[in-house]
Amino acid sequence: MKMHFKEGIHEKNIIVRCGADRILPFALTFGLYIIIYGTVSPGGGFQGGVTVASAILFLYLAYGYDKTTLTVNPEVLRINEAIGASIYVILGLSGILTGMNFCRNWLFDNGAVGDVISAGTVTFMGYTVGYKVLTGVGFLLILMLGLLGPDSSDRKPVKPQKIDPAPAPVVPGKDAKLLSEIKAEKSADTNAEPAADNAQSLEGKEA
Amino acid sequence: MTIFNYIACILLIVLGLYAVCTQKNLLKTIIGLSIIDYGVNLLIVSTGFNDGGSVPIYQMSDLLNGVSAQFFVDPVPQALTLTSIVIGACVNAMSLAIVVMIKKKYGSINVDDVRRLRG
Amino acid sequence: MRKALTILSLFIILVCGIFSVDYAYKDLALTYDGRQTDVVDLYYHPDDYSVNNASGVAEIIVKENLEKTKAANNVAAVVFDFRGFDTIGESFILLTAIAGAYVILNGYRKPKKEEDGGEA
Amino acid sequence: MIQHFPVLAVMGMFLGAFLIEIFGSKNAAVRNAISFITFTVVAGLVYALVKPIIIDGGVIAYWMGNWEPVAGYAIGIGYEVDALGLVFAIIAITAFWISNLYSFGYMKGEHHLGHYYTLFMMLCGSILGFCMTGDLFNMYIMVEIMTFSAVALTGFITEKDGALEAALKYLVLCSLGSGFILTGIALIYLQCHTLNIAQLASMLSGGLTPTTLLAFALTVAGFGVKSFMVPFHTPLADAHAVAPSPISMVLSGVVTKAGVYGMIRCIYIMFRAMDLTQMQIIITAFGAVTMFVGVSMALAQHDFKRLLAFHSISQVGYIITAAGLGTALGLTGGIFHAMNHMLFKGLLFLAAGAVLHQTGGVTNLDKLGGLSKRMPHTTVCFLFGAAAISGLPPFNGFASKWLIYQAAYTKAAETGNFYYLIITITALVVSVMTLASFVKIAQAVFFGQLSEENKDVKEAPAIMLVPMYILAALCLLTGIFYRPIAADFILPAVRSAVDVVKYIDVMMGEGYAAAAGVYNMAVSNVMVSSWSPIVYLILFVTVFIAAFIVILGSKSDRGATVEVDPKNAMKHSNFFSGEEAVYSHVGGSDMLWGYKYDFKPYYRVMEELHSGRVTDYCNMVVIATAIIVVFMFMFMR
Repeated sequence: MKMHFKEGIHEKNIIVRCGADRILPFALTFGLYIIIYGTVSPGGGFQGGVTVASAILFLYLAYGYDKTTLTVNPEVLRINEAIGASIYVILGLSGILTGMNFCRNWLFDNGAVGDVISAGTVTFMGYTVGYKVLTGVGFLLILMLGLLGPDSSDRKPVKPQKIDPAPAPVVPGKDAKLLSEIKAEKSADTNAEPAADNAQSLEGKEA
Repeated sequence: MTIFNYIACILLIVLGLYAVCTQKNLLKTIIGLSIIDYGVNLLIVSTGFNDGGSVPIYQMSDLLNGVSAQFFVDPVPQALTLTSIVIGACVNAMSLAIVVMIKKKYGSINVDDVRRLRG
Repeated sequence: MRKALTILSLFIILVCGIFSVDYAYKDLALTYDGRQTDVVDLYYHPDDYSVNNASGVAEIIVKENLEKTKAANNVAAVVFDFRGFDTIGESFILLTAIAGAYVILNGYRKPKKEEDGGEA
Repeated sequence: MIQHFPVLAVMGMFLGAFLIEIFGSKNAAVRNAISFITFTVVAGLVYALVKPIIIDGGVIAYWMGNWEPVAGYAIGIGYEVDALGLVFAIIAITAFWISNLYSFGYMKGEHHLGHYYTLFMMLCGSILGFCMTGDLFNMYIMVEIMTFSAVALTGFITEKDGALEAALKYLVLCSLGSGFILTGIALIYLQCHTLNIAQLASMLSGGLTPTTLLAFALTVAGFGVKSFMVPFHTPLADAHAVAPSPISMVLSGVVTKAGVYGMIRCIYIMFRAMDLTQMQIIITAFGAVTMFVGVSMALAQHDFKRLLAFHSISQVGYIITAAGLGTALGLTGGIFHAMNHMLFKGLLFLAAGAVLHQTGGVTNLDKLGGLSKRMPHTTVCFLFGAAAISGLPPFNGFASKWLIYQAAYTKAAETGNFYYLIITITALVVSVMTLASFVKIAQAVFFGQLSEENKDVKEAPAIMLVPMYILAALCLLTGIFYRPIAADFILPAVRSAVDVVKYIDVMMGEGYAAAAGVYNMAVSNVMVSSWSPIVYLILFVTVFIAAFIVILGSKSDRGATVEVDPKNAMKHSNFFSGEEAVYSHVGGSDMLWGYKYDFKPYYRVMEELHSGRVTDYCNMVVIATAIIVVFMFMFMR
């Protein structure tokens, strides 16, 4: 089985770029429409959020990974996702603050049926979920696209990766040694990498 | 008609289990998990099906004209399915991430090679 | 041996599953039989429809949705209000899965500008 | 105000997780402060529920969004906190609080620590929500959060050998389990048109139809996967071996208990099937097999944490067996053992983590030895835990295991069924084997010869010792004061598990259960733990056998003739003749090799079963599920 995740996108193709440029605004608008009109028409936060997040894919197809991440900062997306989730929880807690239970729709009586914000917290929860999902799925897409190789314009020769072959399966013979013992002996060497050194270097990386 | 729906759900679930149980390729294992998920989703949606019902949304044009004699299907299973679909997507995301890293580390995604922990 | 047992087990699950869904289809009532509820009529005369002899959760939700939440989309009302707590959990699942994928993939690949990009 | 506490506890935990995600990914002090404050506040909220629920015997019913039942149907999601759920929630939050404290020391210097604490708190929040919820689908959602965060935390140290593999196995098997649970939920909705557990309990009382039978079987199988009973146990052993030690502690102490809790909730309350003899037989059979396979696999292990993992599988077997007996005494023993298992197994994992942390990642028993001279505090804590898990008298393990033996024995005497006698004997033998196995660990890690590489190992830092000492003290205290704890803390939980009518009435309105024709199960209500002489005799014999096995094992080790390699003959000879003594480390893990040699055919089969392939494990899951389904369809209709 061959896997091609070492190869990135070919970004030279002008047709793809023009197409993406044209489709991107429509995709964004459509996604936002689905989020905003979630309470009166088919759709809702999740569906619209995913549609908006697909903009990341268009960006990637047209401009490659590096430009995508420079346009849309993944770190901001990650933090905004947690903020969206917090807002959702706070919307739920607002029910308690108004003297009702958690998740209480205390705003429901504002407007006629069919208005966009008629449904009270349902609407706002939908928007919050949409916000959370568009940031979250966008971040997930960037995370996954990062696994693909460097873009075609500045691709360097890929070094052959080091393969650590798994130990061959051992058939239990006639001797008294159990399979687990053999395994333990084998894994003993690999187990013993010093955690302290590791920790030091990783500390540096984090900061 | 829905009896075929139900039977298809069970078939999908069993098919997914079969894929998970027999396929040596980890990607196919994940595909099997997805198939199980689709089977379950189909089961939940079929649960709320009612022959002749419309989507459980008040359509403004109908309400203003006040004519159509329509009724809704069950909205609850649809809501449950939404949740279940998101969960299925999350399973896919995480398991694919793990498989990608396994491929990097072990150089293979065959289950016969990915068995350092055993015994 | 193992393979035969597995196939047998799958067959058993298949047969039992079909048996039980067949029973469910033939003998169980619909989870929500809305045939008595014309929705346009329900919109204009909600008081004519009583929920006292409801056959399930869905019937009550459909009949009471308009007065209690004023959402035209019943599914949205169920997702965000009646079962809004599930949706909270659902979005947490998404966050958990994304954080998990982030941890397992060891972070996202940095763009080329920051030089040390390297392995994802 | 008190009725808001459960949801505030759960949501507070999640909110803390998000705050760490937002603010704490860079700064360690902020991160630790947020997590410590959140855990403390949530623990306070949970402990505040003890007074109204456990002492006063109340049940908190809380409807999300004020969606109270209309016309006898629960249209919203309800939280229902009874004593059973609260006991498990207290077990969870205690374990997490201690584990969080330990993480400050243990995880220091790892990367992505912000996500570590986020996932850790998501895990805690999901388990709290799982224990407190009264809605079936909400339960499923919480199970899913639990699975994802547990998987991510298992594979957290991706550099570690096998971490990703263990995470994958965990994810695949748990997803299968979740799929089973969700299918069961869909079928239950098809039959009952509702999802509230209290209402389902009243609706499913009138006998099972084929639809609910399949749902029941799949739900039991699904929660079996979540509680890692044999044959679903394989990913747990892998996960423990590679996960960070604080995570191992909560995986074995809390996550498996959540599965057991789901099973108890499902069998005792939702389907009320525990008074059926067939149900008791299948659950105790699975429990007994879990006990035995877990401990026998543990005896053959060479990795410290993997050995402990198999022990935790074995102890979960105890809990499942006790819960499956269907008597009040058995359930008391089971829940008490769940609490105790969290305490002593947490202690053991933390001790293992301290060893791992200080020796630089060595968990192979052959490479360790003699650490008692270097790490005296850890050794003391470990010995406390080992004594507790083996069921030695002053510790808590003895009290709960005693209750379980007594419950099984009483059941055998009551029903006159030979089967329960076998269960009793299995439980006793497993306890003996546990003791033997811990003698082996103590010998291999803390006593015996100090190996060359570990010459300058230091004692663990104080931030890691404090949680261990807390747990050790709790082990001793719950062992000494077991009677008030069993009577005042565990017994209300047992009562609430048996009292279905109250559970339904609190949730759905007074008189609902009577209208639906629900009655409480006929569960024998023997609650006094008396000191029956016959049981005492059995215990004595057991201790004797234990001593015998231990002596035999150690003798055979010492007396074995060693084939001397001619090249190294010098160091084994009596006279060194001026040669410098050459160091050679004597591994301590082969203390029980004679036993293993005698049971070689059994272990060969076990090696085959624990092959490490995901497909094989999935096969086991499918076969076991089919067994449960067939059993249900044949005997329960």
